[in-house]
Formats: sequence, structure tokens, C-alpha cells
Amino acid sequence: MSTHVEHAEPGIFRKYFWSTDHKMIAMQYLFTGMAMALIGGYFAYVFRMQLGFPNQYVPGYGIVTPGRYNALVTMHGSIMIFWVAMPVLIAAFGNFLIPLMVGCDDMAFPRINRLSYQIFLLSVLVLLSSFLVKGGPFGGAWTAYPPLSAVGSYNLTPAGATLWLVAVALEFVAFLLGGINFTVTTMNSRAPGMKMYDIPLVIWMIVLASIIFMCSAGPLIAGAVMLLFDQTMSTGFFDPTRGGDPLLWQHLFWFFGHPEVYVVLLPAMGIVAEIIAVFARKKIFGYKTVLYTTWAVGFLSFVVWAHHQFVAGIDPRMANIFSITTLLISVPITEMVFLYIATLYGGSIHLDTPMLWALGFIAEFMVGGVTGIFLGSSGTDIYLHDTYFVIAHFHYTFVPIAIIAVYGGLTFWYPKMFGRMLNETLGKIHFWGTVIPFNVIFIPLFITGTAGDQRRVYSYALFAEQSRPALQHLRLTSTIALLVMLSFQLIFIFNFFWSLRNGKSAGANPWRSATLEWTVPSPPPHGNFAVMPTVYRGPYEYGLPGGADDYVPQNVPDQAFGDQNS
Amino acid sequence: MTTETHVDHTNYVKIWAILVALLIVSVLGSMSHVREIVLIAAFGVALVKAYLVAKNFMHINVEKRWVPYLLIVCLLFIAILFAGVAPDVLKHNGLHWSKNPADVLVPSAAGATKNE
Amino acid sequence: MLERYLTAASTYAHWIDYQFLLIAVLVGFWLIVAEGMMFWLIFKFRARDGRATQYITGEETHLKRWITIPHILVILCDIVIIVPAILVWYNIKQVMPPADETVRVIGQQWAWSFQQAGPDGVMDTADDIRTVGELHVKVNTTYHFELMSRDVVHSFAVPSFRLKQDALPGRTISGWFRPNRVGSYDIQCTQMCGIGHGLMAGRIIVETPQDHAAWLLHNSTPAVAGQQALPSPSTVGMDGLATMAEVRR
Amino acid sequence: MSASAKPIANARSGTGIPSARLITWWVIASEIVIFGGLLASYIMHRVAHPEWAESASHTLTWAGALNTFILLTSSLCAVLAHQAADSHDGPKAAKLLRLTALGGLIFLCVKGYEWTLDIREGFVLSSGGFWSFYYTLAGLHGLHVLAGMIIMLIVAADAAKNEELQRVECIGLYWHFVDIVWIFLFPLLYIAK
Ligand code: HEA
Ligand code: HEA
Ligand code: CUA
Ligand SMILES: [Cu+2]
Repeated sequence: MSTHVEHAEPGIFRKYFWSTDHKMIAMQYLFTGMAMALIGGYFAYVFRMQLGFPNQYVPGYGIVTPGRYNALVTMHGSIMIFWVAMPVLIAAFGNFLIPLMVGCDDMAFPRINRLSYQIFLLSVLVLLSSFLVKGGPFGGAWTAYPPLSAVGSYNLTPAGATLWLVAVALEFVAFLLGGINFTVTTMNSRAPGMKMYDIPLVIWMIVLASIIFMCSAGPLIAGAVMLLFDQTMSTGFFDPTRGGDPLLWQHLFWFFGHPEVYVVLLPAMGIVAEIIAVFARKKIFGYKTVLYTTWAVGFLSFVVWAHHQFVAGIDPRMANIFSITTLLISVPITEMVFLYIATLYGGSIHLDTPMLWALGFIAEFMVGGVTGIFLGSSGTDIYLHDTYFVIAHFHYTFVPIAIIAVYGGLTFWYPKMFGRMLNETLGKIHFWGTVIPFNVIFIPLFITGTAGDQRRVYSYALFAEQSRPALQHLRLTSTIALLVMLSFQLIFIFNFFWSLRNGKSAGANPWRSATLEWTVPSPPPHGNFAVMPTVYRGPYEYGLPGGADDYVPQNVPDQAFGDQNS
Repeated sequence: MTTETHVDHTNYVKIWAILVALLIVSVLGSMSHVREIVLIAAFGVALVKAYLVAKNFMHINVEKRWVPYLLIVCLLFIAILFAGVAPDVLKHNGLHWSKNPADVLVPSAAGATKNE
Repeated sequence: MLERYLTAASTYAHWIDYQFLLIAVLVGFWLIVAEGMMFWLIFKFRARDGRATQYITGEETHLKRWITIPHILVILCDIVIIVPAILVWYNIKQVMPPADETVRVIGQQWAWSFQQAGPDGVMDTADDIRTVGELHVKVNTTYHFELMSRDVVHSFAVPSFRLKQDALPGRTISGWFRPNRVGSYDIQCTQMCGIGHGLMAGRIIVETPQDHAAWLLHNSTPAVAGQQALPSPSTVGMDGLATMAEVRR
Repeated sequence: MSASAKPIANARSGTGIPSARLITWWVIASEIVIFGGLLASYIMHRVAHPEWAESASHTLTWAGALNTFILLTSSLCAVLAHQAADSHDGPKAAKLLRLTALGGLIFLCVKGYEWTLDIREGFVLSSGGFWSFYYTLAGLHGLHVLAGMIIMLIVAADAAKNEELQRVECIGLYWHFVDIVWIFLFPLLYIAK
């Protein structure tokens, strides 16, 4: 998809599918992720139409039966998390940025990197193939609680369930390989002079996210093997009639599942940090403190998992511990958010599109974060668990992360990736056309959740309290807002492809940014740096008093202070 | 490569001999009928063996400090997992819940296959 | 606050509602402060010609205060939230007030069935009343429930009671509730349990003692085991049955 | 890609640990949590089900012990190979690595024989909780042995030409780790009854 033509010697296949270049692998992940986002968004459209207009014909799909509804929700959730948020935030940005920002020519292990994408692609194919098998794709929720997910006669999608499980497992393998590579590259291959605290925050956060992923995914991989055997070899790991325990899966799942939300949160936070620093022309307020809070989040994320299981049949005494740790984890995140806001103080804020997205991320994520407190305090979660309040909570975190921050990152690094600028006006229209409808989709869902709407239900017709007309109006509002939001995405897609050819030429450093990736031509050539850089300072030297320009790139020696011009 | 510390040939064979001796100990110990001896023979010896392999074959003691710490943190996470899950999975009853053989109160489960 | 959206019909509904309100006020305050601060800063420090950026590292003590103080206040807020939250939890899930009555609640794909003592007041006797999809209870009476599942994980939820508890196969989980308002309320299943999950509705009917006694007498014919396996039309309605039949196909 | 086309990134070593060894440690760390999760699940079930001891008494302790011996010995070969590689003796390292891989092969043969006996007695994957864990744990471990063997033979082929000698140590580290896992599987599956 990328337009820049290098030497034409490698064939199309070698260049686009067999490349070991980190930038090409990043593009592969990015475009796969975006394609999956369209699929996941399409599913959201279909089931929201069903909720807005129950049992009506959905244009572009048909009638949504209960079974299909479940499959749509399950696939929406799994795709958005595993095949959109992960590949775009971690793999695409990680691959593109790590070697460029730490100042080396490629990943430490380029072929492992290529293998990672190939396994990921395989997982996509396995997942999509489940749409073709008898019974259709898996419909037992993205959490796949057994015995429902383990027994074909319970879920009625035996083949789909197994394919889903295999796809998730393959995806994990892909990200384990990728994450290990990121970690090693960042630890070992930094430019000379780049000390621990000279690493840009986005790199820190992607690497820490990879490490959290690595440490939390293991038990679930083990669990996946057990579930696979339960499905296909009639073992009874999760079958209580044969000595197994269905709760075990829930624990293994959430031991991974909760850290996973921070695995996607951190890269988004990192992207936002870069953007804010550049467009506010400010050093990040308390760079080290941000890092300490990140470590704290990383560690604490391993001790809160059972807050998803307060009423799942765990011993009630355990809930107290997990409730306390859950509120505890809000402390470092609060601090991190406050530090970002404080960065704005004393700055000179340019509201270009990337900055709009970054600020939008903070504003929206805070709403998602504080609603987590309602859920984390065990007493109220009794009522709110598995209602639309939870749905609204995590869409207020996930959409800012996987959509808003990703758009921020894309608009920010687009010039670097493709050598051209995106159209600013279209960008702003797209921003407002996404963020406003986003709130109109999910604020009503907070209310329906508070009024008792449970999740994963294709129609509320049988529930007298839930079929009050007032609630149906809210659901309808949400659905219509989704239609608006989706239509505005067309502007982005147009802008994206149109600008590939017609955008203004970007030059090496259009945003006057201080990190290393902006010192090379856009798009960066194979091998990235003509001369391998040496690093002299931290990544956020903006607003310097007395310089000719208000910033100093990381690779400019102290004596040359003042006479650099990208 | 851990060139810094040159460990000589005989050393490795000696460690191997100790490991094999420990293996024999654990097999013999397992024949005992005293539960404690079996457990120590089984797990105490396993810990010692694992330590010997990690130290002498993997040279974890001369590796950079944070490497063993990293591995220990991974083990710690597993310990946390265990501590969080055991109250539900390891036990058969707790506060206001108990595991029941499925066929006791739910007649339709009586037909389900039961092993052991 | 929650009662504006949904009636509260059990004694502990209000505890949860107050806890919700407390959290809403505290985090709402901080949310407004944080958002307000952010937008004010964006406005105040918007780029203007001729104004230089300040060079701030964030290590300056006089500026760091602006982070540390709110930060400590937020921790205090967290404590103010967690203590009552755990108290609410403790009183609902950890202690059980003595029972006046006990019911057995069984989830299965995709219906709820209930078993309660007949006029003799003893469970597991011939006059036990077994119902499907409908549970009749007396107002102002403390009920213990024994919850189990026949097949997959379900979740027994009565939103108006603020009651929710997953039903796990292989386990019996008990809990309690005390209805305090006569009426008829929804029972939901809130855990994905297969294609009929959205159809797994039930009703809980809270009656005056007189009405309840009459109902007991009228229904105390021994139920035939196995008859309970299918949801009765009274719960799901003809609509639901038709869909369910379609689903099972 | 030939060895000379390696990126500069691969040659740098910010931590002081060569990248190849660093990545091996991270692989081992992520394997710890995989095996750890499975072992934790098994231990919990095992303690909860004293009746599983009966099933466990059918396992063949001699086979487990023999396999422990084989793995320990192959670990010795692996570390000797590392020593040879350290003194730049590629061909010797290759020979020792092949010996290590041979140990893996014998291990798998013993395992195969043992499983045949088990299955003949009617104990299969689905014969009950203990057996499910028994086959799953040992199977997952066996797959690691197999993977290790394959990589080891590839590394040996390079080492014989005195190329990529740093890999000898890495595959050794991995092999020792697999050995340690077995050191714990042996008492868990064969001794504790
Ligand atoms: C990336 C995604 C993401 C993030 C970042 C979070 C962040 C948090 N989440 Fe969320 N959560 C999910 C994704 C996420 N969550 C998902 C997907 C589910 C449902 C899964 C499913 O069931 O399908 C879920 C479900 C979920 C539950 C279970 C609900 C249930 O099913 O019953 C709980 C309960 O504790 C919870 C809590 C929290 C908390 C306390 C935080 C905290 O980290 C938030 C901290 C942030 C702030 C607090 C905001 C900033 C601070 C201020 C503005 C200052 C004011 C603050 C105070 C006074 C405290 N979440
Ligand atoms: C990253 C995670 C993510 C994201 C982004 C979204 C996005 C959306 N989600 Fe989803 N959702 C989940 C994760 C996510 N969701 C999960 C985990 C569940 C639970 C599943 C379960 O219960 O098992 C769920 C469930 C869920 C439900 C509950 C269903 C039920 O329980 O019955 C609803 C209901 O309205 C919903 C709606 C939406 C809507 C309207 C959007 C909209 O925001 C979508 C809009 C779509 C787009 C904007 C895509 C456009 C993309 C492009 C144009 C390409 C460009 C691409 C990039 C920039 C990457 N989601
Ligand atoms: Cu039963 Cu959902
Ligand atoms: Cu969580």
C-alpha cells in the first residue's frame, strides 16, 4: 500500500509480503488492523441496528436472530481487542517507531519480526474461516466461559468455538514473538548515548506493554490448551462433573484479560505523550514520574483481575482484596493523567489535528476511567456487573485508545510514514464528526445500564422493565449516533488515500519535533539513518530559553546548540 | 557468552553426578511410606536439582543481576495467580458456596458421565 | 439516584443506591475539576504570537505541588469510596441475616426453575412447589436462595432488588434478599449462556402474606420431576416460545 | 538473508548481554508463565482431589526416572557444547549438540513407549482429571523437547562450520530450562502419589 518506490529489484511478493524491514511489517500490521477495524465496526453497526430497531431487516446484513446476535457481539469484541487494538497500537506503531526512535536500522531480529506478522496473518485467516464453517462463528462472548465454550451441544457452534480458540492462541504467539523482539531491540540496540531516561515515552510504554503481555498471557495459553482439549478430546478440565472447575478458566482468562486492558492503554498513553509534547512545545511534566506511574500500573495490573468476577461465584471474602487493589490502581493512572494535563501549563498549544485527537483522548478517557471506580467498588458492582454500564465504561476507555489515540498517532506520523501531509480541514471535520457522535453513542448506554439493561441480549422484548419506551429511545439515539460516526469515517479513509498522492510534501520534520525519527527523510529509507545517530539528551527539549529555535533534537551535540535546522 | 568466568570441564561432570545422585535419592525416597519423606524426596530434591542446573549449567549467578530477578518476578506472578485462584479451585467449600457432585440436587445431570 | 431509573424493591437496594450516589458525587467532582482544568489550560495557553513557552521539567517543588496535593486528595477519595463499598458488599454477600424462607433457584438453558417449601414449610417434601420462570415470594420476608445450574454458567439477576449472582454448574451458591415492595419484577440472566440467553427471562412476584398463602395452597400439588425442563408459556409468552422453537431448530 | 546482512541493531548490546542471549532469557521468562499457569492449575486440582492418587499410582516411575536421567545427561552435553563454543571449537560443539539432540530423541522414545503402555492399560487423555493433566503437561513439555531438538540440529549445522557460535549457548539455556521443567514434572506426575 505504501507509495514510495525504492529500487524495484525485489518482486512485489518479496517487497510486500516477505520483507524483513520493520517499516514494511508495520504497514502490514497497520493495514490488516484497519481492515479488521472495518469488519469489527460493521458488526457493531449490525447489532446496534438490531438493538435500535428490534427484529427489523438490517440493510447490508438481514435479520439478526439470537444466535447470530451472539456471534456478532463475540466477534466484534474479539476482533476489536485482539485484531485491531493489539496489532495497530502495539505491533504497527511499535514496529514503525522503535527502531526509528531509538536510533537503529531495524529490529534486532528482523526475521522473527517477519514470522510474527505471518503468524498473526494466519490467525486472522483462521478467525475469518470460522464464518464459513457449519454453525457459524463462535457466539459465547469474548470471555468464552466454559462449559458453554467447551461443549458443542451447549454453544451449538462447535467448529466456530475451536477456530476462535486456535485463532486467539496463534495471535498470542505472534505478539509474544513481536513483544520479545521489541523488548530486546529497545534494551540492546539503542543509539549510543541514549540512556534509560532518554527513551521517548511511547517506546517505554510499548515495551512495558509487551512485557506485561508476556507475563500475563502464559496462564491463558495454558488455559487455551486445556479448553481446546475439552472441546476436541473430551477431557474435563473445566467440567465440574468430572472433577474440573469452570471458575479456573475465568481466573486464567482475567489474569490475562485485565492486564490486557493496560497493554492497550499504555501505547495509547505513549502516543498521546509524544503528541502533547510537540504541540504544546513543552517538556513532559515529570517524565520520570510518568515512568514510575507506568511501572506501578504494570505491577498492580496483575493483582486486580478478579474484579471482573465479583459475583461470578468466587469466595466473597476475596472480593474485598480485589476491590481494594482495583481502587489502588486508579491512583497511578490518575497521577499519569494529571501529569499530562499539567504538561499543558505554560505551553504554547497548537490545535492541529493530532493534538485535537490527543486532547480528545485525555478528555474522553477520564470519563471511562472514573466510571471504572463504580465497578471497582464491589458493593455497586453487584448491581452494575454485566449491564450496559460496563459496556459504556469500557467503550469510553477502548474507543479513546483504539480509535481516538490511533487516529492521533496516524495523523501525527502519517507524514513520516508516507512523506506527505494529510489534509488539515478534512482532518478536523473527521475529528469532530467522530468525537461528538462517540459521546452520543455511549452516554445513553450509561443510562440504560444504570436502568438495568443487561449485556449480550438481542432484544429486551421479554423483559418488562427493560422494554420501557424511554429506554428504547435511548438505544435508538445510540444507534443513530453510530450511523453518523461511521459515515464520518469515510472522510478519514478518503483523506488517507487521497493524501498519499496529493498531500503536501512533508519534509523531514513538519512538526518541529525533537525525537530521532524526524531527523531522517520521510518516508525513511531502508536502513533508516544514513549516519547512525548519537544521542545527547532527553526526547522532550522544547521551549528552551535562548535557543535559535525553541527545541533541540536528541541527536544534536551540545556545542552545536542553536544552529540546527532539521 | 559468559567468557568472564571460566568454569572447567570436571566441574560440569561433577554437577551432573550430583544431579544423578539426587535423582536416585528422590526415587528411593518415594518408596517410603512416610508422607513427609516422600514429599521432601519429591519436591525438596527437585528444588535443589533445579537450583543446581540454573546455577551451574545456565550460569544464572554470573548473569546480569536483573535476569534472575526477572525470572523470579515471573514466578511471583504465578504465585499471585495461585493465591488468587486457590480459594475457589483448590477448596470444596467456602463462604456461602460449596461444590456439589452435580447429580445430587440436579436430576438432569445424573446421566452425565462420572469418572473416578 | 438509581431509583430514578429503576424501582428499588428490596432492603439492600438502597445501600447500593447510596453507594452509587457517593461515588458519583466524589468522582464526578474530580472529573469536572480535571476536565475543567484541562480545557482552561488549553484556552489559557493556546498558541499566540510573541508569547514564549515556559521551560518546565516538572521537578520544581512549587509546581509539583499541583500534582501531589490533588493526588493525595484522590487517594483520600478512594478511601472514602472503598470503605463503604466493602461494607455494602459485606452486608450483602458475606453475612446472611437469618432466613424466614428458603428457595432453590436452578438455571438451565434457557429458563429459571424454582423450588420452595409448600404449606408444610419444609423443603424436599412432597408438597414442595416447583415453578418455572416465575417465583412467588412474600413481601418483608428474608429469603435465602440456593443457586445452581444444570449446564452452563448463568447469572441470576433481579435488577429491582439490586441482586446478582452467577449460577455455576457443580456449585451451590447461597445468598439472600428481602423484598420490601409488592409488585412483579424482572428476573434476568446476565451471563452469556448460549443462543437463548436473551430469552432467559423470568418474573419474581412479591405478594402480601395473604396473597402468598393463597397462592401456596393453590399450587401445592406435587410437581412431576422433569416437567420443569421446559419453560412455561406464562413466563416467556407465546412470542418467546415461538422464537425459542426457532432457535432450537 | 546471510549472516553478513544482519542489521546493526543486532550487533549492539546496550545491556551488556548479547542480543541472542537476551532474547533467550525473555523466551524463558514467557515460558515460565506458560508452564507456571498449567502447573498451578494442576497442583490446585491435585490437592483438591486426593482420589487422583489412585490414578497417579499407575504411572511408571522407572520411565520417569529414566527420562530424568536422560535429560540431565543431555543437559551436561549442552553445557559442554557451550564450553567448546566458548573456546571457538565449532566442530566439537556441534558434535556435543548432536549428542544433546540424541538425548532428546531417546527421551521422546521412552515417552512414546511409556505412553503406549499407559494407553494399553486404558489410560487415555480423557480417562479422568489426573490423566488429562498427565498427558497435557508431559505433551506440552514433549513438544518443547522436540522443538529444542530441531533448533539444536540447525544450530549444530552452523556451529560445525564455526558460524553463529553464540547460538550454542542460547539453545543450551533453553534446553536447561526444559530440563528444569521436567525436574518438577517428574515428582509431580510420578512420585507424589
Ligand atoms: C483499556 C481498557 C480499560 C481500562 C483502561 C480500564 C480501566 C479501569 N477499569 Fe475497566 N474494563 C475494561 C477495559 C478497561 N478498563 C473492559 C474491556 C471491561 C469489561 C470486560 C468484559 O466484561 O467484557 C472492564 C470492566 C471493568 C470492571 C468489571 C466490571 C464488571 O464486569 O462487573 C471493573 C471493576 O472493577 C473495571 C474497573 C476499572 C478501573 C478501576 C480502571 C482504572 O484503571 C481507571 C483509572 C482511571 C481513572 C480513575 C481516571 C482518571 C482520574 C481522574 C479523572 C481523577 C478522579 C479519580 C478518582 C477520584 C478515583 N473495569
Ligand atoms: C477496542 C475495542 C472496541 C471498540 C473500538 C469498540 C467499538 C464499538 N463498540 Fe464495542 N465491544 C468491545 C470492544 C470494542 N468495541 C468488546 C470487548 C465488547 C464485548 C463483547 C462481548 O460481550 O463479548 C463490545 C461490545 C459492544 C456492545 C455490547 C453488545 C452486547 O453486549 O449486546 C455494543 C453495543 O452497543 C458495542 C458497540 C460499539 C460501537 C458502537 C463501537 C464504535 O465505536 C465502533 C465504530 C467503528 C469504527 C470507528 C471503526 C472505523 C474504522 C475505520 C474507518 C478504519 C480506521 C482504522 C483505524 C484507525 C484503526 N460494543
Ligand atoms: Cu442463562 Cu444467560
Ligand atoms: Cu479489569
